[in-house]
Amino acid sequence: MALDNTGQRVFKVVGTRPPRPDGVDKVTGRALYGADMSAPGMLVAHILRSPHAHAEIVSIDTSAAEALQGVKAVVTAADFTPQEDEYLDDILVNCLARDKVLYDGHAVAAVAATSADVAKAALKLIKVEYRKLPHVTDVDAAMRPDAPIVQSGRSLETVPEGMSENVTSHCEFGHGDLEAGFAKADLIIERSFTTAATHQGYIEPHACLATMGADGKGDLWCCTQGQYNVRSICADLLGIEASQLRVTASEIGGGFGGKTTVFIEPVALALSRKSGRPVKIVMSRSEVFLATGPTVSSSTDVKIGMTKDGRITAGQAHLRYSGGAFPCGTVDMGAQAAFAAYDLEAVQTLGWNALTNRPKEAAYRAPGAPQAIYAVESVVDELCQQLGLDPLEVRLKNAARKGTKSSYGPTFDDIGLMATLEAAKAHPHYSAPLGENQGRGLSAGFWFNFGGNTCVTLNVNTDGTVGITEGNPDIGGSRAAISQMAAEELGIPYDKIRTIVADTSSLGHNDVTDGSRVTFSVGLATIKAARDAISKMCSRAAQIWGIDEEAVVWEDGAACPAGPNAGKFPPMTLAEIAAVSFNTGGPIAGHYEFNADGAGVSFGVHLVDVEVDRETGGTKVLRYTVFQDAGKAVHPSYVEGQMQGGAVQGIGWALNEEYIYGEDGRLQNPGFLDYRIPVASDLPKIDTVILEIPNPGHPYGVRGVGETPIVPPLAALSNAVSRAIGKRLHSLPMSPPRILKALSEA
Amino acid sequence: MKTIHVSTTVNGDAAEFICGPDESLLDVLRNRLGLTGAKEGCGTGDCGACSVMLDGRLVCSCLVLGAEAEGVTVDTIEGLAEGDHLHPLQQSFIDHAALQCGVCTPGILVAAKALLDRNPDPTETEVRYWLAGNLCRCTGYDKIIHAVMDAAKTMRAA
Amino acid sequence: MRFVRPETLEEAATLLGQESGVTRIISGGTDVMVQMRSGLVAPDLVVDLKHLTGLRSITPEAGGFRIGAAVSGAQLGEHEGVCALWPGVVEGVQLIGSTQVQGRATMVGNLCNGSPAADAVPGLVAADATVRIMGPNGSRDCPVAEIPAGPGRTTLGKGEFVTSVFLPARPERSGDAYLRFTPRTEMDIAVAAAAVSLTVDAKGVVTAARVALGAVAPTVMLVPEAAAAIIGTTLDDAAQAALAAAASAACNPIDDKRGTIEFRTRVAGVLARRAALIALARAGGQN
Amino acid sequence: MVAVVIWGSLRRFTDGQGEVEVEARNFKELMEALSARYPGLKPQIERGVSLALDGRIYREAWFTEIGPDSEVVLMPYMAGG
Repeated sequence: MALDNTGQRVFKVVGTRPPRPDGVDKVTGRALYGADMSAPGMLVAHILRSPHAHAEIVSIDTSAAEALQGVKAVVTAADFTPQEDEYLDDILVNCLARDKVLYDGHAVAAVAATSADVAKAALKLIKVEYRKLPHVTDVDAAMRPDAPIVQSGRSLETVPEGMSENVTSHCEFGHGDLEAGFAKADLIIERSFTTAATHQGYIEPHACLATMGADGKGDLWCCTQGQYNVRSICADLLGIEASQLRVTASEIGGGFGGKTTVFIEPVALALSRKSGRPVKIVMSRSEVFLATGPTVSSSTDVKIGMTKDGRITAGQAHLRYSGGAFPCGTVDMGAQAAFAAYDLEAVQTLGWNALTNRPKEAAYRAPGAPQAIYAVESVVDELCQQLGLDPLEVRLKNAARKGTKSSYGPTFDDIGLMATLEAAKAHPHYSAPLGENQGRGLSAGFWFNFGGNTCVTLNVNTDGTVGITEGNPDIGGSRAAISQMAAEELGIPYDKIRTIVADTSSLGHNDVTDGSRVTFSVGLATIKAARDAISKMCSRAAQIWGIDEEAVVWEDGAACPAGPNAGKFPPMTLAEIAAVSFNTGGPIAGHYEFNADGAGVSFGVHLVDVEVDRETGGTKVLRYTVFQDAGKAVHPSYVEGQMQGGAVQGIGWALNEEYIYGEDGRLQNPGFLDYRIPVASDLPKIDTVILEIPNPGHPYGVRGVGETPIVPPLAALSNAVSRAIGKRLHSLPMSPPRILKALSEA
Repeated sequence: MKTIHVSTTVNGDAAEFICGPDESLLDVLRNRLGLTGAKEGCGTGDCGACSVMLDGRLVCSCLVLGAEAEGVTVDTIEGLAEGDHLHPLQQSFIDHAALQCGVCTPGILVAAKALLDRNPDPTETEVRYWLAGNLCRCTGYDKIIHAVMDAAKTMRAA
Repeated sequence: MRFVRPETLEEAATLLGQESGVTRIISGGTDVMVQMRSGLVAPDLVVDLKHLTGLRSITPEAGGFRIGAAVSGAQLGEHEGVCALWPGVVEGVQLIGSTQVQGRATMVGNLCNGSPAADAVPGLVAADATVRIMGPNGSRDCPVAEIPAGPGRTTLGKGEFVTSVFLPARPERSGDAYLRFTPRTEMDIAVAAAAVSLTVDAKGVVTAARVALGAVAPTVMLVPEAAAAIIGTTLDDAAQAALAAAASAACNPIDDKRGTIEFRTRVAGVLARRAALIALARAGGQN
Repeated sequence: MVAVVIWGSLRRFTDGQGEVEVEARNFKELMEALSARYPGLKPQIERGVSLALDGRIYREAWFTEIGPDSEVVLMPYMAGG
C-alpha cells in the first residue's frame, strides 16, 4: 500500500505519546507472563541436559524415574516422530537430542511430576550412557579439514567441494570489478575480526503451560514472539492438526528474536498428552543460556580500498559464522548487509556457515548484520585514521542513497542514510571537545526490515468504542501504536480503542513479531481494517439518509455528505452510526488480511564517546547519541525506546558480553553474574534523534525501527576505543584484559 | 522434607502458608500466595526482578527462604498502588514509557520506591547505582531513570 | 533438609556439632541460597541465627566496634561511627552485590563463604579485624586473616560459627580504602582487589600500613612486602611504584573466565597504589 | 523477457552468469521459469527466495507483477529478530 499524501497530512494522534493500554497491568504486577499461569491438577516438568559438548547417546534408561512416586510422565526423543522436513526436524532434535548430544546443555529427557522436587529427583534416576566424541566450539577450527564433524550430510549444494563437512552453506553477493576497484585505491587495508556469540538476554526465561487431552485437543500458554508459529511447529511435531491446538501468547518479557522458535513447548505438550494432566515448564536462567538460541559467533576478513580524498574504490568481506550445531542461514544476511551503507562500484562478500558444538542459534535483532558491519565499519574508520580524513565526511561521500545499486543487489528507493549522517554532523555531540584518554567513535548501521502475514479485525461497538484484535505479542508498546493508527484513521479519541492480542483460534495467521514488522505490517492492516469499517459505516449512513453510498465521505470521525449535491444532512458520528447498527444491517466490523511487503530498509548512525583507563583496560561510556530514520514515528517514546535499548544491547556486545567455552567444550558463564549485560550505572544518558523520511510503502510512511539500533554500536565502540588508546582491537568483546593486553603490546 | 508453617504479613494483611524448608520466599509468593508480580529472572540475585521489601529492607525474594518470613512484614508490587490510585512512580513509568516488555518493571518499582523513601531527592547517578541490581534489557535504562527522577520531583511537591 | 531457629548460641553450636550431614548457617543467605539452588550444596540442616541477641547489632567496644554476624551491608553502611572509623571496610562490604543483596548480605557470610574474591575480606584483613567464634567448646577469637583456607574453605571447626567481627580502634591520622576491578560498575565479582590501611605522622610519613589483596591467590592475603614498601615514605612516586611492584609480585592468581594471570597481576598493583592514595587522603596526609 | 540478477553463489548453476533472462509476468512464473531453465537453482528456490522488485523486497507473494522494465533481483528468503 502506497504512502498517503503525508506531506500535507496533519496527524492528530500519530506522533503523540499517549499512555500504553497495558500500562496499568504492567506497573501493578497484574500482567501475566509465561510463568504466571497455573492450572488445576498441574504437573511441573524439568529437563535432563547433556553434561558433554558432544557425545553419542548409547542408551537411556528412564525406568527408575518412571517408578518414582509422583512421576506422571517421562519423554525422550523416542516419543516423537522424526520429521521429513529438515527445518522441523532440527527444531525437534534441538528440543530433545536423538542419537547424539550436540552441545553442553542439550536436552535429553523430561519428567513431569507432582512437584518440582519430585521431578528433579527423577532426573537423577535417569541413566544415560554416553560415548564422548571430540568437539569443536570455534568457527575457524570447525572449518578446518581435520575438525571433529558435528553433523554429517548437512552441506547444501552451494558449498564448494573439499571443505569440512561442518560447512553447511556458502553464499556470495556483490557486483563490479574488484580488481579494478582496488587498483584505483591509494590505500588498501585488510583486517581480520572475531565476535563472540551473545545472548538476547531477555529477563523472562522461557515458560509454558500445556494441556492436551486424549482427544488430541490441546491448549498452550507460552511466552513467544509468535503464537501462530508455535502452533504450526508444535502441531507438526506432535502429529496433530493445527486447528486442534490453541496457542495463547502470554505477556512477553523480552525476546529480541530469541522467542521466535520453540524449545520446551513440544516437550510440555508431549508430557501432558502422556500424563493427561496440565504440564508447566519454566526454564532456569542457566538453561536459557545453555540451551536457547544465542546469536552466531563470527570470524571475518575485510579488505577495503580508498582514495586519498576518501572515496571507497572497492570492498570485500569474507564472513565465517557459526549458528551452533545446526545449519543456519544468518550468514546470508550478514553478507548482504555488510556494505549496505555504501555506494560502491565494486563490492563482494562471501559467507560460510559452519557447525560447532554450541546451542542452535536463534535470531537476535538484525540477525547477522552487527557482526559484518562491525568489521566493515572498523576498516573504514582505520582508513580514515591513516588518511587523516574525517570519518563522517567519508561516510557522507560514500553513502548509499536513492538510486544506489545496493551491495546486495537491488537499487535503493527513498532511504534516510544521508539525512541521518547530516543530522549527526550537525549535532553538538560531533564537535564536542574530548579529554585525555577519550575517543569518539562513529558507525553507520543497516537493516532490511520485513513485513509478512498479518490479520486484523476491528470491531465497532454499539457504544461508539472500538475493539481491535491483532495477533502479534506486544513486546514494546505495539498495542499503543496500533490503537493510535486506528484512532487516526477513524477520527475518534485514542482512549475509545482497546487493542488485544488474539490466541490462534480467534484470528487468522500472523507471522512472528520479528523483522521490525509489527508497527509497519499490523499498523498497515489496522489502517486498512479501519477503512473497511469506515466504508461500511458510510454505507449505513447513506442508507439512513437515502442517498448513494458514493455520496458519503468520512471526516473527523463522522460520515458526511460528500458535497452539496449529495444532500443536506448533519454528519453522523461513529457512535451514532454504531448505536443504530442493529437496525441498519447488524454489527459493524472491519477486517484486513494480507502478506505485507514494502517494509522499507532502515539506516542508523551512532556516535559514542568513551574514556579508557590505561592502567586497567576498563572502558567507560561517556556520551551516546543515536540518529535513526523511523519513516514516521507513531509513538515517539517507544521509537526512542527501541533506539536506546538496541544501542545498549550493542554496547554490552562490544564491551563485555560473550559466550565463554572451556577446553572441555562446556559453557562457563551461564548466568547473569558472568554473562555481563549492562547495568544502569554503566551507562550515560542515551540521546536520540529521530528522522522521518517517509517509507513509500506505508500510508503514513512508517518504517520498522526495532532492529537497526543494535547494528552500529559494535563498530562505534571499537572505533572510539581505538581513537582513545591509539590501538585497534579486532575482537569483541573489548573486555578489560584484552584492552590492557593491546596497550602493553608496544 | 518436613514442611513449615509460617505466619507473616504481606502488603499489610496477615498471611499464613506452609512451605518446604528449602523453598524461596519468591516461590512462596508466586506459587502459594498467588502474588505473581515478583518475577524470577535468574534465581541468583543478579537481576532484581523478584525485588520485595522485607521488614522495610529491599531484598531479592529469590535469596530469602519462605521460612524466614515468619513474623516479618513483606511488601510486594501488588501493594504499591492504593486501591485504584497508582503510586506516583507507577504513573510516572506509564507517562515516561519507562517500560517496554514490562517484566522487570515490578522489581524496579519496588526498588525505586525503597530509594525514594530514604532519599527523596536523589541524583541521577544515585538512581543509576541504586538500580544497578535491576536488569532491564529493553529500555537501555534511560527512560527508567527519567521516570524515577520525575516521580521524585512529583512526590517532593506533594 | 531441616530449617531450625535455635534459641541460643549454645543450642546452635550443639545442633551444628551433632549434625552428621551437611550444615549451613543462614543469616543473609545470599550465597547459601544460590548454592542450594544450583545444586552445589544440599544441606541437611540449615540454621537461622539472625534473631539471636547481638547478632544484628553494632556496639562500640574499646574504641572500636563489635559488629554482629547478621548485620547486613545496608545496616553497616548506615552506621556513622563505623563509616567514619573504617570507611575502607564499609566500602568493601557495600560492593557485595546489588542494593537488594545489601539488604541481606553480611560480611561474616562473605568471609565464611571462602571466596578468594570476597569483597569484604581484604578490608577486614587490612584492618587487622578479629572474629569471635562460637563452637561446641565455647567461644574464641581469631584474626580474620586466619579464617580463609582456600576457595570455598575456612579454618572453622565442626560446629563452629562466627558470631561477630571486631574492628579495633585506630590511632589518629589513619585511613583505609578498598578498590576492586570489575568489568561493570556493579553486579560483578572482583577480578583483582586491594585494601590498604595506614597511619601517618604529623609530617605525613607513613608509620604503619597493612595491604591486603583479593582475587589474586587461593585466599585473600596480607602482603607485608607491599606495606613495607610504603612505611617510612610519604607515598611519593617511588614509594607508589614500589608498592605496586610488591603487590604484583605477591600475586599468585589463576587464568579463568573473569581474567588472565597477567591482567590480575598488573591490576592488583595498580589498585594497591590507588587504594593507598585514597587511604592517605583519608588519613589527612598528602603525597 | 525479464532480466533477473541472481546472487553470486548461484552463478555456478547458471553457467557463470550473474544476470539471466526468463519469461515471467510475476514472482511465481519467475521461480518456475528459473527452475526449469536452470535446474541447479531448484533446491535454493524450494528452500526459499525473496524477490526485490525495483528495490522493494517481496518474500512470498506469488502474483507480484513484474513489469517489463522492472529491476528484478533474486535474494535469499530472510527473517529478522
